[in-house]
Amino acid sequence: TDSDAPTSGDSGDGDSAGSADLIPVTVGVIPIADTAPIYVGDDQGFFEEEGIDLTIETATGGAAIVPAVVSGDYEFGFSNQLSLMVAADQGLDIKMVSAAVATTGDTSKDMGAVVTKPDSGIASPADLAGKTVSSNSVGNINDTAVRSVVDEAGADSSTIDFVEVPFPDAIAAVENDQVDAAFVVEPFVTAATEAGLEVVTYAYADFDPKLDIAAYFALSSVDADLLEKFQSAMQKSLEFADSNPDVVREIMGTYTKTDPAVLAEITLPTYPTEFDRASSEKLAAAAVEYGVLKAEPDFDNLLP
Amino acid sequence: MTAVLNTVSEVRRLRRRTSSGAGAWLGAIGVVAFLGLWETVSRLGLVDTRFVPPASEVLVRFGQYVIDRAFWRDVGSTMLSWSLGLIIAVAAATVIGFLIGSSRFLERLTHSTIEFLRPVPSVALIPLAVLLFGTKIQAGLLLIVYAAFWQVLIQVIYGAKDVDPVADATARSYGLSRFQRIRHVTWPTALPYLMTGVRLAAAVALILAITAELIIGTPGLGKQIAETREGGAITSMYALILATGLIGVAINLVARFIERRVLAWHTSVRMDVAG
Amino acid sequence: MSPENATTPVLLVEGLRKIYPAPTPQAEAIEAIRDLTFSIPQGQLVCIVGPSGAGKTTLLKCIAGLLPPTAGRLELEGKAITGPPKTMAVVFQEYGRSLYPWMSVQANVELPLKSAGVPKAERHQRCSEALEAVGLSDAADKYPWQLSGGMQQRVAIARAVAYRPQILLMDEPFAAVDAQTRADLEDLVRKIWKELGVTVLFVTHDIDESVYLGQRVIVLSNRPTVVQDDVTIDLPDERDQLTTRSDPRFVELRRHIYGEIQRAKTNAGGAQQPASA
Amino acid sequence: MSPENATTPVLLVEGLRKIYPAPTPQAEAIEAIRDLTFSIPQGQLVCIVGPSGAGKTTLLKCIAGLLPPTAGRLELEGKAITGPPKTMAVVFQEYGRSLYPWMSVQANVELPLKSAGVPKAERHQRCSEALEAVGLSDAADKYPWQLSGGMQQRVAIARAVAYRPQILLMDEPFAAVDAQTRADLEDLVRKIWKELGVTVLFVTHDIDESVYLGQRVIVLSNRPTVVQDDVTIDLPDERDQLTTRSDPRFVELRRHIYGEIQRAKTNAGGAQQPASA
Amino acid sequence: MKFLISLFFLLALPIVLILLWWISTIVSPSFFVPTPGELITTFFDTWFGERFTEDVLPSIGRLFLGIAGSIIVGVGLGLLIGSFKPLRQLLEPLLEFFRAIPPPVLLPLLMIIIGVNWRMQVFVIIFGSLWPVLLNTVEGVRATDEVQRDTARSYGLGRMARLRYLILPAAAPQILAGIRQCLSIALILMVISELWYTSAGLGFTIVQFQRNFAIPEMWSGILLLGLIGLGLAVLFRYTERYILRWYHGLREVQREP
Ligand SMILES: Nc1ncnc2c1ncn2[C@@H]1O[C@H](COP(=O)(O)OP(=O)(O)OP(=O)(O)O)[C@@H](O)[C@H]1O
Ligand SMILES: Nc1ncnc2c1ncn2[C@@H]1O[C@H](COP(=O)(O)OP(=O)(O)OP(=O)(O)O)[C@@H](O)[C@H]1O
Ligand SMILES: [Mg+2]
Ligand SMILES: [Mg+2]
Repeated sequence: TDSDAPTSGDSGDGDSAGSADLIPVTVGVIPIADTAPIYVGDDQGFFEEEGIDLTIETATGGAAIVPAVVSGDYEFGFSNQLSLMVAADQGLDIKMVSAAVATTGDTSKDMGAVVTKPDSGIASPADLAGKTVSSNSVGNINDTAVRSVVDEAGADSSTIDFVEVPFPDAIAAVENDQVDAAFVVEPFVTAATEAGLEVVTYAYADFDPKLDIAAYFALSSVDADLLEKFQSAMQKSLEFADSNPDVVREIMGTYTKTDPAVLAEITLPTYPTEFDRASSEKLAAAAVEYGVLKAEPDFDNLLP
Repeated sequence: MTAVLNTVSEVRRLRRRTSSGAGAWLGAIGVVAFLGLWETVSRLGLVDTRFVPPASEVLVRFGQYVIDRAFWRDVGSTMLSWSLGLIIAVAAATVIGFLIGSSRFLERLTHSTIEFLRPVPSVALIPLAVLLFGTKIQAGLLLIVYAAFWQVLIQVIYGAKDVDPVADATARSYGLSRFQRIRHVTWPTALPYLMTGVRLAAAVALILAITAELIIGTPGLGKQIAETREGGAITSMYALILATGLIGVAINLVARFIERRVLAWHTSVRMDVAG
Repeated sequence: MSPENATTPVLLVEGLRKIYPAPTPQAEAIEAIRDLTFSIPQGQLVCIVGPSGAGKTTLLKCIAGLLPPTAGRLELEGKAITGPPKTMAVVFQEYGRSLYPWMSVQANVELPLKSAGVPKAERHQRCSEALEAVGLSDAADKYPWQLSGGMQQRVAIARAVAYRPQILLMDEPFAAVDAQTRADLEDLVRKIWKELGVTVLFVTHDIDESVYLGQRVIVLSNRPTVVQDDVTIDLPDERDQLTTRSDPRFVELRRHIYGEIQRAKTNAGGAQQPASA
Repeated sequence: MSPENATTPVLLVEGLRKIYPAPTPQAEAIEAIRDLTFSIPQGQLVCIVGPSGAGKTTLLKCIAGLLPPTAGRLELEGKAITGPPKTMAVVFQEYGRSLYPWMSVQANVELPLKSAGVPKAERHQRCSEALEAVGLSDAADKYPWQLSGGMQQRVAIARAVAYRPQILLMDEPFAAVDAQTRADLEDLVRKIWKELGVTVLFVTHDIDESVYLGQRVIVLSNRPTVVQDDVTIDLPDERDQLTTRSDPRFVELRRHIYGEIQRAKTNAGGAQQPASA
Repeated sequence: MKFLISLFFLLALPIVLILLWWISTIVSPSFFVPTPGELITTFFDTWFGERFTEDVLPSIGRLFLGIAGSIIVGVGLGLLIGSFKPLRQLLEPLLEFFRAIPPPVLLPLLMIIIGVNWRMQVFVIIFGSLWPVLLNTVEGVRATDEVQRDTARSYGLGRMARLRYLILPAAAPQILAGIRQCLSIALILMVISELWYTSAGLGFTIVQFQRNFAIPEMWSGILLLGLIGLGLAVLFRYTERYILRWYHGLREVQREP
């Protein structure tokens, strides 16, 4: 009857027991599809191979992960790229250490999309002008991407009213006319299309087909040796995950509560091994334009 | 002789009536009525069942949880941080509350600070908590203690001020020391207030325990709720919320039980027995 | 001596029994009243005396409809008493707690009138008359906790007087006032009783007072309580603090009742039926 | 008649004045005591009488160190009274509120002893003796709110008795008990006074009682309060409810004090200096 | 003189605490804890401008609506539940059930039922801050003195009169204790109600700062919350003094000299 077996937190314990010479490393992540590679890598033993005894801690957002990394409680953390740029902008001494997840680049099938009701009269990004659009957080990568796409389509994105609605509630918000459109990510993109909603734009892919969405980060002062080990383990994990989608779907069943039937359907992101600096710069420029970021970051220091 | 026998049986009858569980039945009726309403609303399609599943489905899911060991492990960790946080908050608030409540000087001195600190939302303290304690149980505890502490403190201060002047004069005239007066006069007077404070704090502590798990991600019911939500498993989420509420009900039962013990002399409890 | 039932009884107490239930499972229930039977005709002034703890207050509370009796019948004007009757006023033994500390003396006295819908002007009128009668005209604006014990008790009396009830229950109403005031208040009660024709039930510890005031004195036994004696006070209706109290019949009645109470103290209900002198 | 200062005064009251401050800015301050001066020698039994609202309770509270006087000097054994003295016990007029509803009768009586560090066995012993003396042996396990008014008052008395103070202040302690019990309690107070040599200050409304009990009766005037009269009770020390009360001197003293109180009611401080009979 | 004393009591402890905080920031500086000076300058820069009318004022408006709602519902329901034992037995488990549910998890449900608008936020405030008022009212009503109750009944006071003249004033000290609790909880819930489903407001702004690591700005928001709380408390103290003047008179006469 132990169906909800401990999914995280102690997931590293099982295979690392007894290996005393391993370096204990804690990584704070958000338990979503984007972080599947690290679970896969742990499962495949990539971290152990590098001499790392990995512990994965989960949190629901950056609010808890960043301070935990800053205080030294976690060695590494997972966060979306724009948040990290903002943090660095505010003077936090952190740097990105590994790529994590990127858009598929497919503008007709991606893991993040703006959805709306079929009869809403919103057929293209330009129609979003003057509408209420939800996103899980405002002043971040999602609304920046959406605004940029709208502006590129020739409409004025400053007329959009962005409202914060958590992804799980977004479909209900659209269906109940609380918002005109919603930006959601998987598994809710699949759920939305199944519920009869229509996709207006796959905003990430439309913004930049190589856009890095999130990254692993650490304090700038992180031990160089450890950093190298982590990076190479992550490298292997990302590669493996990118080429074995079935393993990814399977492992997601262990650390999320998503229905396996839905998991089989969802669009998986790309798991790149390298950052795409051009896309990051484009994102930073857009963020500065929309006032999310004060100045473009020094990518030489921020990126690995 | 018959009169005496009569009395004895009468006394027994009276005793039995007062300890009968009519209250529990009424409470059960209330709960059943609520579940019925929920089921009806959901079945009639007044709300979308995808977002608000019918009570029966949630109950079935809840039933599955009940026989699931992992569920109990989560309940266990939530209850652990809950009880630790509550105990710390109540103990600290009681001691400080009595000190403040029985001295006009201290009360005036601390008033502005208390009123300033009280409305600080625990949620806003999360970065600080994580910074101080990392994501260990202490971080959650800090939030729980911070939120629950004020609830008890205010109640105790008010209770300590409610001492009957004649009762206090009596104690002073018999030369009871300050401590003895607190122990024998102020404490019993403030006890009903404290009990209310504890009941308030118990719920707040539970809410914070769950919220902390939700946001910081320490294991427990809150984390499960967050995960079911993220995963779109709405029925499971409601089953867990149901569990949370039921824990609240259970806590209240315990509180009421304790109250009946320690406040048997108090008008409110006495009237319940008599009426 | 037994009461003359000249007029129809306004109040009937039959086989009254009251057991206070145990407050906690471990405690015992307390049988305050075993078996009381008596009736009071319209307009009578009855004094009730009995040892401390006999159940006088309990009896009054049952009659006032504040406590449900455990057994027995209680009737007011032929109708069973189920709640506090509208036409009744009670002066409680715990006068201090029966005044509301959040209201001025005047507001306390006027409250029952207000709730009975008496117009404001009349309310004021009645209130100041009543306060005048108990000697508290200048305390109208004070709060009860600014008054001395005796003053508080007089406020409670004023409240009952201003209410102009048809039945007046008084539970040791003069316990906290000085001798002189007490005499004045005794005369006040007799005056009100005569002028308004109210039925009065008056609990007292002072035997002289019971004889001086009452047309009839009911003596209760010790707990468990029964009626120990029921004495008709055959003194002339016009009473006066000096002459009445020196009347030989007064002294005789007084001695008789004193003896009865002494007997009552050692005598609990069930042991013996009420006897007459 | 003036008090004989045979022994050194244990209690000195000089120029005592008490004004209750106005509780709200709109209200007025109340001058309860204008000017009181008297002294009490060690081991005297003094009764205080006076009209209702004269300030007797206020005086007692000042002596007990519970209320700060507005002006004047209060000394106990030569030392100024600044707080409740250890060796003093007070029976409050508001007996109901001075008992703690959260404690059984026994716990109420034992509380002061406990705080004084009396060992458990002796505490029990003293408590049951005191309850026995006031006739409440079987109420030890009850709670105050399970008792009748008179019983509550007797618990308060038992508490003071069990404490064995050197000074005993009693504020109308027998107001709620029946005549027979009252007589018993009067004799109890005299017995304790004699056996333990305590100094007793006894406030009462009952003039007979004041004469029967006291060695000396202080009559207070109406508000604002001064000492109206100070009467030495020159009755034999061995007193008895029957013989003492029929003593012609008793009747004479009683009449004298009655007259004084009547005079006191119309006579407020400042208007006239205390006079002796 | 009186004013100076009040001022002393108002400021003494805060000044000591600020000094302690200042010293601690000097001894061990931290990115997440600004210095007092930093905080003060940020405070004025951040809140006095457009933000004040666009974020702060509407939030305070909702806060007041929420407080008013909590008091009305809490006292009203509390009087009913406290007066009728069967009603209390019927509703107690249900109320305890809802009390234990964290308000944030109810948000999705509320979104469907009420919608994404200010009413939903006010509802969240009421839902969270109602309980201290309710519980204290129930307990206060239950604790009404027996003799006082008997007096009212024996004089035939009707239900309304009893409520108005006996039960409400008698329970007032405890009800007011509950209201005092309610004020600060309402403020906390004002923030929580703006965590999601909104794009403006004081709470929203604070969370936005927190998310964007604008730490001094975030603390300045908390400072503002504290000041609002303090303001509410002062308002409340005056109201309470007025409502309970009899009570304070009664208690204070015999307070220690
Ligand atoms: N609330 C109560 N619970 C339990 N027992 C009670 C309660 N009230 C009174 N009693 C008991 O009932 C008996 C009668 O009490 P009651 O108050 O009627 O006496 P009483 O005749 O008024 O006495 P007194 O003259 O001293 O006021 C007493 O033995 C008392 O202990
Ligand atoms: N707490 C108080 N605040 C204001 N005035 C008070 C207070 N207590 C008593 N007084 C006033 O002081 C005066 C004396 O009161 P006190 O209680 O001393 O009288 P008393 O002699 O004990 O009367 P009684 O015999 O009726 O008990 C009264 O006029 C009363 O109104
Ligand atoms: Mg009585
Ligand atoms: Mg007095």
